[in-house]
Amino acid sequence: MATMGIAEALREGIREEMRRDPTVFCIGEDIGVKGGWGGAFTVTLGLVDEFGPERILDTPISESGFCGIAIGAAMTGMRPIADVQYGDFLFCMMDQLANQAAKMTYMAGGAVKVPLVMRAPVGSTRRGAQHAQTLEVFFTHIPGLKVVAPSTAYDAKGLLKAAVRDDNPVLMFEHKLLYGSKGNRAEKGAVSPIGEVPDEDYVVPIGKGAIRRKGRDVTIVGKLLTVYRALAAADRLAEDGIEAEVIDPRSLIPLDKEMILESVRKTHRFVVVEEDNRTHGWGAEIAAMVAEEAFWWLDGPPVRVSAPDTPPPFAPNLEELYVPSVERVVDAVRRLVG
Amino acid sequence: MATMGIAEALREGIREEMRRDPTVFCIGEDIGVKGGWGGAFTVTLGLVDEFGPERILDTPISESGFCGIAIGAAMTGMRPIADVQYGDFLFCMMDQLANQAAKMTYMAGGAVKVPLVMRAPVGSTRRGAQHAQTLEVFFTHIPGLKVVAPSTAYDAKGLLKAAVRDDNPVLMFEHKLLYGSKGNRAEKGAVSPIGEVPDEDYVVPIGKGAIRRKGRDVTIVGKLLTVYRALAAADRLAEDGIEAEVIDPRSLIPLDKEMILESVRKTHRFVVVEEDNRTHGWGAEIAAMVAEEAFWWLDGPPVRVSAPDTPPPFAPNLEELYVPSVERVVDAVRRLVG
Amino acid sequence: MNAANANGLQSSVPGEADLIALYRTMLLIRRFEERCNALFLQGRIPSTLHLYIGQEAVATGVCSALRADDWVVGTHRPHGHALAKGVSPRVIMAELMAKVTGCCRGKGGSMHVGDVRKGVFPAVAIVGAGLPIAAGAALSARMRGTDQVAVAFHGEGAANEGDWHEALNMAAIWKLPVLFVCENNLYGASTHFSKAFAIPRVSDRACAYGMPGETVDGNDVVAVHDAALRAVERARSGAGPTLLECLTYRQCGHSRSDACDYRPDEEEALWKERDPLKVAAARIRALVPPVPFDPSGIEADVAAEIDDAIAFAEESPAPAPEDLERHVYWEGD
Amino acid sequence: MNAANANGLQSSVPGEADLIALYRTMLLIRRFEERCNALFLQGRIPSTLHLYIGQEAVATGVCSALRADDWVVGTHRPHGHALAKGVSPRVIMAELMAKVTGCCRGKGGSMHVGDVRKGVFPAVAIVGAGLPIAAGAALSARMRGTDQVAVAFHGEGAANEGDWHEALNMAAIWKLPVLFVCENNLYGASTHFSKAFAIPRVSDRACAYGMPGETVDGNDVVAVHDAALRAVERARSGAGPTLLECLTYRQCGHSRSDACDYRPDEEEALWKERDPLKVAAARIRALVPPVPFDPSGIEADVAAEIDDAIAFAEESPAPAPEDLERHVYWEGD
Ligand SMILES: Cc1ncc(C[n+]2csc(CCOP(=O)(O)OP(=O)(O)O)c2C)c(N)n1
Ligand SMILES: Cc1ncc(C[n+]2csc(CCOP(=O)(O)OP(=O)(O)O)c2C)c(N)n1
Ligand SMILES: [Mg+2]
Ligand SMILES: [Mg+2]
Repeated sequence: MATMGIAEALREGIREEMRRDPTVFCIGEDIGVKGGWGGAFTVTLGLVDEFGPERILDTPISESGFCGIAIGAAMTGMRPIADVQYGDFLFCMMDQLANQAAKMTYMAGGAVKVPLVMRAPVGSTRRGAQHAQTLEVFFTHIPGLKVVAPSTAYDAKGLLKAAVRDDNPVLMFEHKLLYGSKGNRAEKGAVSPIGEVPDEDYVVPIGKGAIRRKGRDVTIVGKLLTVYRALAAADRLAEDGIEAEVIDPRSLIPLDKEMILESVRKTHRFVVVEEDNRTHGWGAEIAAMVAEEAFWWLDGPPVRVSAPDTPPPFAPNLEELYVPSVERVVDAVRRLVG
Repeated sequence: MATMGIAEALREGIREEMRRDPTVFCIGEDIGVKGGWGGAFTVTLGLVDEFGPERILDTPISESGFCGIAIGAAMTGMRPIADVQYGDFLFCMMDQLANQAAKMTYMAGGAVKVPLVMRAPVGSTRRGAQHAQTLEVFFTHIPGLKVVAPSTAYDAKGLLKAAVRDDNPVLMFEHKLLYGSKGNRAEKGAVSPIGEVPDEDYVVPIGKGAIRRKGRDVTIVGKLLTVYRALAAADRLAEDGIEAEVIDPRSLIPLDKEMILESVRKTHRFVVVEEDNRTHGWGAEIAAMVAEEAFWWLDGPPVRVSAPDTPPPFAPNLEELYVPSVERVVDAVRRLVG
Repeated sequence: MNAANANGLQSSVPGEADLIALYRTMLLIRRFEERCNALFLQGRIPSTLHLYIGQEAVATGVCSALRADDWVVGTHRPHGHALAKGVSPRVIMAELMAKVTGCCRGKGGSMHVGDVRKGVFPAVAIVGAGLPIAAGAALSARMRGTDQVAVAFHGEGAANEGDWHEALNMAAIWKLPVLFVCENNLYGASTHFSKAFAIPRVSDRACAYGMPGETVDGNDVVAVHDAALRAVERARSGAGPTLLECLTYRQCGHSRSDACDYRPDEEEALWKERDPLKVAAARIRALVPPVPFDPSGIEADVAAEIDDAIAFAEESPAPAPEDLERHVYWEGD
Repeated sequence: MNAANANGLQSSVPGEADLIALYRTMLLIRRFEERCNALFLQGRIPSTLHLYIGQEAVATGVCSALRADDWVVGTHRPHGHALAKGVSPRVIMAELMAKVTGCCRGKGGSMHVGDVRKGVFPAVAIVGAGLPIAAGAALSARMRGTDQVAVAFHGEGAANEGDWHEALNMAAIWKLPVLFVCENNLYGASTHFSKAFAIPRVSDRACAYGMPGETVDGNDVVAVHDAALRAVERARSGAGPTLLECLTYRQCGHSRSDACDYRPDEEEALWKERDPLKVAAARIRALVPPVPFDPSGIEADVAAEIDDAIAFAEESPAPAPEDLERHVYWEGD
């Protein structure tokens, strides 16, 4: 059992999978340059020393191209782990992800597989409109993709391994403020959820959520950073005797619906917290699903706490208003329960 | 008053706007070639004869590039109307739409505008996974864009004109089965909603929905093709004495929420019908919004009728199961009302 | 059955048997497409069709330079690529007719035909998007230590897509074993080459990537084969990719509903004169010593093969309703 | 205040006053960036910074060949572009400090500085995406019948993006009045040029589009200016776009947290020797007849201008909470 942050846990997960399976390799920009950074957030730092530049493959700045290359490699016996420096750049490879990777198995009638892992950092960190989006929902709506979003070091490593071993394209979203990257690549305002990670091989199965806190009065679903906001809110609410159950789905597609529904059937109240824009955000589906499938158990409307419908602003004081705060979660629950 | 289909109505709308305002121009692939098709669905047919190849500008096959070019032109005094041959190709220009066009005004603190119209055909028409998607929700979730989806000739022309005159990027989604394109570019299985279109100048304001049928028992929201499925279902339900109110929002962003909520407060029951995949589809937001804002008025869960979570299949028999049928709408309402 | 299909032709001075095999493959494609068109007009094939008629020498010439385990990525116009690489007309026809016996179980359709057992990816109908995928297959071949080669067929129109550029560059810097075969048929949909390019040849763009570029007569199957063979050998030996431009012509409309009013009649006539089947026949007749060439036996043979394919497709069932929600994810081999 | 900023320099044999004006602009950029860095380290500028230090001759040389009403699109490293085109240091500094008086009301930040009143678009931080936008501005100029020219600054790394390719091609076929100015600073983030290109010069890619390509010493402001002026004249006259590669070097890290351990010390030393300010000073001193050149007056002047900008920014308020939800859509001039 070692104690580490998410960046390190991912790195160890990648290292173990690459040792285990020679078809696993990494591809992306600035991931393996000697003296470089190991990607934008240190995840692949040092791996090139063990695996060499062929398996930690630095690309030119060509997102769509290297995504397509990863797809072609995945269809012919390799298991690429690709990444983008910022999730925002996934839009540059959107056709390859949405029209190629996701649909290839279906449109071939099941004759091919695309075991591709694509990693992408999300979240607002004072970099403004083009480097701070939270864009999971663009990918949870693409049949054929799986989507995971680990919020702890344990889950990060376990989901990474599960993703590498999955025979379908899996997108992994990581939050910039949760990496726990060290040294001069640490992020201001980070949460750094340092956690214990087993030394032995394990996977976190894709599709299983986690109850981060038990409670009887309200179900709060969050993901990535908002799991921590929800937990902090739950602590605060507990002071008033309101016991919140906090669920971290970990996998967004497939979603552990049953875990959420079971909780709602117990608490009768539902709040989803996300950093993304509200309208047509990720939370819309969760709220709609709860409304549709647990309608008769609900004692009040399903409530969404989210960012407003604006691009991420640069100014720190605006960004603080943009990302759902602990207070906003507390207020939403109070209004619902009160 | 002339009678025409949507392709023709759009053509006339473009023609009038181009006559009225010399800064309006069209840009896209195969839109102005002499002897060609006027775009994939005849919308710009013949316009090059009146306006010449500079204002009906054919591009190479470079979606991201010509979208960026349209953005640059829009920021410097022009009003481009761009199109893609199939909505599916919007993914090829996703960065330009999502990261550039949509965010430019915001990230400039309001100092620039991007009066761009982007037109895209959607809907399943036996062309398989890469030419048949219904992908409005990818764009209704991008703050800074407006999104419209006309289902009648009147609305198509009126919304096109409103879009051209709007100072923001507006995406217009058009359904392949509703164009009413003639001759050898007609589509099999088309609905062809021929309708009356005034000769004099008019706009359909962006943000205003339309009640297509009055009813007291259930509110059905559809868009594009599913408006017609909903109307047919309403006819069938009326035979059993169930009176459905059918709402066509016409504008998806901004949405005429009040029209939907008012209807639900009257009918107490809500169904949304869409051709897109269910999970995180467009209907999720509508259902979540209704659940959140009209919870206490609802007599049953908000219900979604949609395509399953698969890419569009090619086989016609599968496609028929994919696109929500009149029967599926009828059944959903019966289960809800019964 | 078919030597050119079996990817066995490795010589660059083809003899009579080789030429006849090439001719047969081209004829198979031609007749197959003609029948497709008729079936489409009769409503027995749904949707739309992009026919390969006129371009048969390209797929045939290139695939005859490949091994069975090499990879090919086709386009929205993929029947010819698939047939030339040895995919059975049966499974293609069944796919076009939306039958469960089709190479994509009827779920892909014309624009996605392929058969990985024959080294043919599901075709990619997003213009340009197939190139990085082919480069990825080439990267994979090198990483797995095989000496397979990958081919990305594409139209000249695709050469203006961003993916084209990114794929060529990465293939070049990594010296990937891939051929970028540009079928310059003068039009991208209705748009003439000269409207979309400010240069006379697509192959001139090879200089931007430090890779060899070559332009050949795409209606001469031997010229295509020879150039492809050189490029394949180059790729297999580790020397890197090649951009091979084949000048050819789409004799039919772009897709099902296209009357081609944007093309001058003389141009069409000129290219029909240079029909690849005629060129190949002339090649055979010009062999030394001279060979009497009567294609009627091949015609009959090819017709029988296509009849069989159509019968197979007609008799096959449509996918079951449950098929709709299957294969979104991989279900195993 | 500043001749080079005022975009007035049109001669290709600059005299003393011109050279001094160019020098002043470059010094303004240099000192501005140095102060930014210090403010960042003190925590008075949030977020991250991509400094332009070492590349001043490019923006300065190019913008001095432009008119005030010409357009410029910058990158993630845009301060130099904006300053050279005449954007006030005040509004840039205020933007970096996230103040409502910033050129983007504090909502854009370092990576999006621009000021359309000075012909500078909000900078585009998606690598490569600015090129089509600049081409669009050029198309617009022609359609509106002005003779404005647009410039797309970009790093050499951007030349491997699909947008780069698509933009160059369309600009070429339509002969748009646009300059593609490639600042080849040898690295895209940590990736050396030679890892990302299989050719020696980015300008070699011009051949793919039938446009002129030229490589100049990007640390010599006069060389840059001269080449830019020729390209601008070409563009303005309707003869079309140019790809202008300027060889230069990023003297600092890629962004705030980069120690540049991937670069050899000797390489850094070599390029510091060729510092653009030194080169410009030498140019001035080499004038005939010789000019005694003492930059201390300019230093003081520039320092005062930056002090003023910092004071302005420090005194300015942060955006109000209501600003968060404003400007998602256009609110009027
Ligand atoms: C990204 C994308 N843009 C547009 C289209 C529509 N489209 C299909 S084929 C075609 C023309 C392709 O031209 P070319 O690459 O020369 O191939 P050809 O059809 O001539 O074989 C177009 C524009 C598409 N399928 N994908
Ligand atoms: C599409 C995209 N990919 C990656 C990045 C991350 N990134 C920012 S700057 C940069 C390097 C750019 O290199 P170059 O174009 O040479 O410009 P330079 O930084 O050297 O000025 C990278 C990879 C980005 N901003 N956008
Ligand atoms: Mg073509
Ligand atoms: Mg660079």
